[in-house]
Amino acid sequence: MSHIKVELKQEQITKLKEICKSFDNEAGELINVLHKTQETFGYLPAEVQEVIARELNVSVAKVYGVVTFYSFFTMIPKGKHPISICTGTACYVRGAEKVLDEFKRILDVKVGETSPDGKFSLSCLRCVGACGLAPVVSVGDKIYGRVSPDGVKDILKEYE
Amino acid sequence: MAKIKSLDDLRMMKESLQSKINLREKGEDPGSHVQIKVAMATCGIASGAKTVMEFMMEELEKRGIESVVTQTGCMGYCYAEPTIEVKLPGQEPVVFGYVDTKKADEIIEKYIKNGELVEGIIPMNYETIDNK
Amino acid sequence: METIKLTIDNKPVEVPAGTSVYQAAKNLGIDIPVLCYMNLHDLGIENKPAGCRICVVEVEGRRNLAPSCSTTCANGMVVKTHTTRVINARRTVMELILSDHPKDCLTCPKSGSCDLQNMAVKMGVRNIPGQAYAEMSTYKTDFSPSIIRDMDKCIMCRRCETMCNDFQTVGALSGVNRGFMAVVAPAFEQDLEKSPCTYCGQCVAVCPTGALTEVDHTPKVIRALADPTKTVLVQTAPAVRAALGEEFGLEPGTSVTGKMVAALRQIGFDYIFDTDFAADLTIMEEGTELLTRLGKHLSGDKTVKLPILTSCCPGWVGFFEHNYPDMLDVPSTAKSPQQMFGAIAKSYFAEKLGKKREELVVVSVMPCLAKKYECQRDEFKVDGNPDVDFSISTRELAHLIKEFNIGFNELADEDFDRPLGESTGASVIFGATGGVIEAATRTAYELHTGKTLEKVDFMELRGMDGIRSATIDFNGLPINIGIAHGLGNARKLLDQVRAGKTNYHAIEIMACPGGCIGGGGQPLHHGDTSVLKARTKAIYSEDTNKKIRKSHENPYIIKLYEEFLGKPMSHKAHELLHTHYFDKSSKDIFI
Amino acid sequence: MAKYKMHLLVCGGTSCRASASDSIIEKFKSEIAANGLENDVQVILTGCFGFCENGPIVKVLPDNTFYTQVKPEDVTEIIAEHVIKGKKVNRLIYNPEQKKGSKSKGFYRKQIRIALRNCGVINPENVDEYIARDGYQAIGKVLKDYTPAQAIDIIKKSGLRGRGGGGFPTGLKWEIASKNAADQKYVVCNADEGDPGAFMDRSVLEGDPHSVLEAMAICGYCIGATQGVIYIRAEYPLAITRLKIAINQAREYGLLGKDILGSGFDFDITLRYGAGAFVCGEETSLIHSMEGLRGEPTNKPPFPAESGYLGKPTNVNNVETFASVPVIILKGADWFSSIGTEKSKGTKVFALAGKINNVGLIEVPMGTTLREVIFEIGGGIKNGKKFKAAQTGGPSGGCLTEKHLDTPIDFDNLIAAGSMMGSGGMIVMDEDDCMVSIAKFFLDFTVEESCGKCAPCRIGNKRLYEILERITNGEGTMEELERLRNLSLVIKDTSLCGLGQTSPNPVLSTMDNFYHEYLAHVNDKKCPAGQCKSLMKYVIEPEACVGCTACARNCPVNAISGERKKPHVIDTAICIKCGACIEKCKFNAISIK
Repeated sequence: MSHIKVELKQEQITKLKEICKSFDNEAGELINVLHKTQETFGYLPAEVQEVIARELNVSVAKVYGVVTFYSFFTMIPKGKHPISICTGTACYVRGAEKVLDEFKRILDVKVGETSPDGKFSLSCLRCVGACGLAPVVSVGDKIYGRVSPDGVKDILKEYE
Repeated sequence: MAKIKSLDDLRMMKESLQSKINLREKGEDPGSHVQIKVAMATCGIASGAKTVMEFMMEELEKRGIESVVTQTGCMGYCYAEPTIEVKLPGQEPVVFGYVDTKKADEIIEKYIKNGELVEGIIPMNYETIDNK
Repeated sequence: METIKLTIDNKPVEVPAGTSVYQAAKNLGIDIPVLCYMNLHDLGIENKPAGCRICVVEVEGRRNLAPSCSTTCANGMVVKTHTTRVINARRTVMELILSDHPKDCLTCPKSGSCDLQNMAVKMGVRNIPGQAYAEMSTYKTDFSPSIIRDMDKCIMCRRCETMCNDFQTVGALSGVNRGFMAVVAPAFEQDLEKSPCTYCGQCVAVCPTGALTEVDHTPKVIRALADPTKTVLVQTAPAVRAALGEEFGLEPGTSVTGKMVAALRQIGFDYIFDTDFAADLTIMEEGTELLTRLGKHLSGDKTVKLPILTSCCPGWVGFFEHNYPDMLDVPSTAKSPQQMFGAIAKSYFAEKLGKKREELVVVSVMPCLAKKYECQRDEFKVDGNPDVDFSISTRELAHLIKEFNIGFNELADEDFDRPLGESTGASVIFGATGGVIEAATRTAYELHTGKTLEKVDFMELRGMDGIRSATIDFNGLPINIGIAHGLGNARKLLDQVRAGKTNYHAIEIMACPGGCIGGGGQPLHHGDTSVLKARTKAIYSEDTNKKIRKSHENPYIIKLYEEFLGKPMSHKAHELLHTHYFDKSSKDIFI
Repeated sequence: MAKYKMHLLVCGGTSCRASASDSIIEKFKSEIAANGLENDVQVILTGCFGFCENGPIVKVLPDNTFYTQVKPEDVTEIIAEHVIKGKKVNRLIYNPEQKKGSKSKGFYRKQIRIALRNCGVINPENVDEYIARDGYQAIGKVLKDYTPAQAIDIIKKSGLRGRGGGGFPTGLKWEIASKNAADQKYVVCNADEGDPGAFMDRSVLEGDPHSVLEAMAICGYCIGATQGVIYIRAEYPLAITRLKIAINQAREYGLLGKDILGSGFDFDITLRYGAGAFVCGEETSLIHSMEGLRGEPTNKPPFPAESGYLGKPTNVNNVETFASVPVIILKGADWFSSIGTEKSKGTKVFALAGKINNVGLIEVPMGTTLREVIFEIGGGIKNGKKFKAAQTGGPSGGCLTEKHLDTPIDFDNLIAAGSMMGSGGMIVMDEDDCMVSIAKFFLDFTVEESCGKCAPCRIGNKRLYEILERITNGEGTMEELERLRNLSLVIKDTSLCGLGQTSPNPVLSTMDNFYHEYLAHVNDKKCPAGQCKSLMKYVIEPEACVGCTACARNCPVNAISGERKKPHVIDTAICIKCGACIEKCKFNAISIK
């Protein structure tokens, strides 16, 4: 894991404490707290995990253990437009890999990385359940269906 | 909403809700409306069902057609999303697939106004058990 | 109690309900190999993640093989432990585990005492198919002052995680990542130094492979011995003599004090001293501090806090610095015996030798890994020169003795050098849980009451229960004493103290199970806790056999005060023998 | 208001089109014109009727006449007799009696929607619509008329088995949980649908959330629990939103909460979110995840029914299982058990996806054949390609091939065929899919999703993947093929939880059914499906190449050289096999070898 040092502002710490409080500072609510926090902060840097650990009275190691277990949680800030390519089976047999390769080629980033300008981050996910539209790509909240490698350029153009 | 206090209350409530719906759906109510259901599950929305639903609501109102547009779950025709079901008073419901705003416009103009079928019909290919 | 009848390898067996198949087979004399499983019965710790899958057996009627360690016996169960299917599965799984394990056994510190190595030998694994293109999970090696984590060698048995979290409640480690890269690590896979680790070494004590080992100080010790400009002193902790013999095949519980001294002399240390001497000194200081605080407390001085907590154990010191920063004024300010020894050696003894402190090298032999960390703490240095230069564990000493080709078992007993080698029975029992407080009681009683203590054995303070308490009658004044060993137990006791729910006057805490005899630097017990009991017994019989059994009667201690320190808690004593503590609760927090 | 008196609906599904529905339309149109009926009769091309075996299909409205196997020659007769005279053409009318072995009781549709009964029918965000369709009548009936034991008995008699994959009898599961005494018990709904390519549970939750809530309350009453938890994937935001709405509406009506329907029974439901871990579909992992821990499984027994969430007896069922419960209560065990096969009762929802025309959500009675699902409901294979295999059970399952097409689908038959029911994903593959690559694809998934707790799954699956990669790269040996099988069997035999115990299934199943493909990769260094890049070589046929330079200009790595108007050559050492040259070549001069 790369460690980008983050200075938390006082209001951010207050916000974090509020989130923990809203789950009664229950250790059993850790995953819900992490969800809410990632929703608020966009990602889960080490400093944030430390505050959560302290508030919920669990060890920081345990919090990190949970964060790294679930693929939904990330310690790296996503790009402004997070791109996810569905690599579920339906999308796979309908050519998701080629679409992914095209994104990698054009953006020149690997899966899990963010482009140097912070604009796009690339990740894979397993099935959004829109198999009828395979292969599926999501950019932020927007879902693109029946994407072909040729269509990748057009999708990216929308965010320029 | 008031709490339902007993099974009997629930049954009565069901009867009245159902007869209302029956009136509407079977077209027994002379002043009944055109009913449109838009399949708004994830794949529907991903294919643009929301836009279609908004378009339908706006346009039907603009064009002065008494109608009820509601959302519903997945109809199963994921390959043909967005799908909508149109039910004209007194008639069997018809499902249309691949509906975009252009198609929606055609459905309003031809089917809803004139009862003239348009292409893109998806025949219902399953039996739904009635709950009785 | 309900009993269960089942058949294992065609032999009928009857076991109490709740018994595992592994245990039932063991009762029958059937040896099922286990790797991740560990049962520290006396400590109430059972590690059975059922993760290694080496102990699988065939259970009739089940589709898959069952892990015998975590499958409970059921009536009518028919178990086969060594069928072809089982053997093929075990061997294949073993090959898999080895395929993701470095093959540097030649230079691995665990070589020879490695459970994984032994298992591979036993199974006759000769090659690992596909190794040429098998990816290995690799991680950054973490060097802390006490412990080296080489997680490439981790087999995910989770024993360390269990000890760190369930037994010690330190919480430095957790399973992290997922799948192939899953491993046990501190938060953010940072170094232990940035974690709340206390270096108690209990993770090292249970690690079946070379993933967790101690930092090896023996090369530095050899270099110092080889340097003619240095005078090298060695001090040996009480618990070492009760366990060192195990490394040479002697029965656990064999006391080897004389042989150990002889071996150290052969190795070439210039002075063979005893940490026990410093333990007696600790009693003088700590006992006096207790009486002073008690006296003030009894006279109504509200600024004085009770109970007083012992501070000999560096793991425990690290624990309260991390977890109880609000209570830093509660523990005794007395340094640990190791550090008292170092301070006296490099002042009093250096003066006697007419040498500068830089010319002396003080080596300690400890049952402990936290001592390595302790001796390099800044407050224990004078102008950058540490009071104790190197600390080697019991295991490292055994390695040294073997390296010097010394026939340990044949050695004739020899005695420690003077002055810093003289000790009493009170100091020997420092090595067992309850021992420090018993030793303190022997001295404090006599100092407080002015009477001679007739019966020096305080049986009520001994035992293996995690938390114990007893009240000692100080001639009409009841003194309430609490004892805890294992940091999890310490936490329970401390939480009660913090909440003001106790009326203890003094509490002894040791980080390791059984006290120092169960330290992280001791010969590996391989999950057999009866070893700890045997060592304890050896410690107490050493005490019984001593002529002098009270610290304040140690003639060299008396002399030390006369010649050098004045009296306990004097200005000089404060300077050399007392310390202070730091709030480390936010050390590993970046914000 | 209808302008036309009559509509002729002609199936425009792919397979009907293949059997000449286009010319039927043309014929109808010309006949209509010839008879001057343009203003009275309209011909409409429709989507697939899901009855492709008997295509082409023509349906006549308003009288709902259903003609099958219509040929262009029949058009004149239909117009003359049916349209003009009003006499139906009997010989074309679908008559199920004639069809051998048809279980559909005279009904032509292959699908029966039980779990999906309200999906696509009601507005999922309006509890009134659910109530109008008998919603919450089942919990009412159970509370009023049955003891917990009686209600469990109904579920047991119905033969309902868990739809999450394992197929454990639901009634029995409830009974075990009901018999374990405790001060608190829990009902958990497993909505952590993780199989890639499966979206049954999502659709139920999005389309009919109340049915799950009602069933959980019924389960709570049966086992003695007052708390329900739905563990749902965070990747399903819409389902989460609708569940939240549904729970609130049910609470407002008192259908959840204290003293439900005046019975004195309390039951409430909360949500917990998954966070992207496939292993959490396993019940013990799921429970650990609910407790805020890493979702690692633990050895069973103890089963959750003895010691589950927070150490209390816990009953875990999946969404589809729950969704079937209220109907069973209302319509009775006998009704439900009359559907399906001897040991698998009722219906099963499948998410049909992959190389199939009608990708979608279907619900069929147990015992429906794969052929019916793929070639009728699914409308056959996309682009008229040849069917190769259908993968069921996701990464835990195996593939069904041509020889299984007529096997009735149920729990036991699928296991016998080397696959499993799984949660209901069904991915269809055609001749272009390389089965070794498919196995590799699933292993890639398993390697990523393995929790890492036990050695066989953590390391073994990685090794399986590595061997498969060697095979697809043309580096595999026969010795490795052998090892592949032994490793697979040991991983199955020794893994801690269901994930590892089933993860080698895609390997074993493809090895059983497509061993020749493995051999081709290993011995001949060829990929029969032409999918494995390392085994492909792009070659320009000198005879066909005219030297137009189009390929050379479009090659992203400049691997193609050659003079203008002279045959070009591909340097295979540089070529990255992207396929750009093939696309640009107008002369079909480039081929893959």
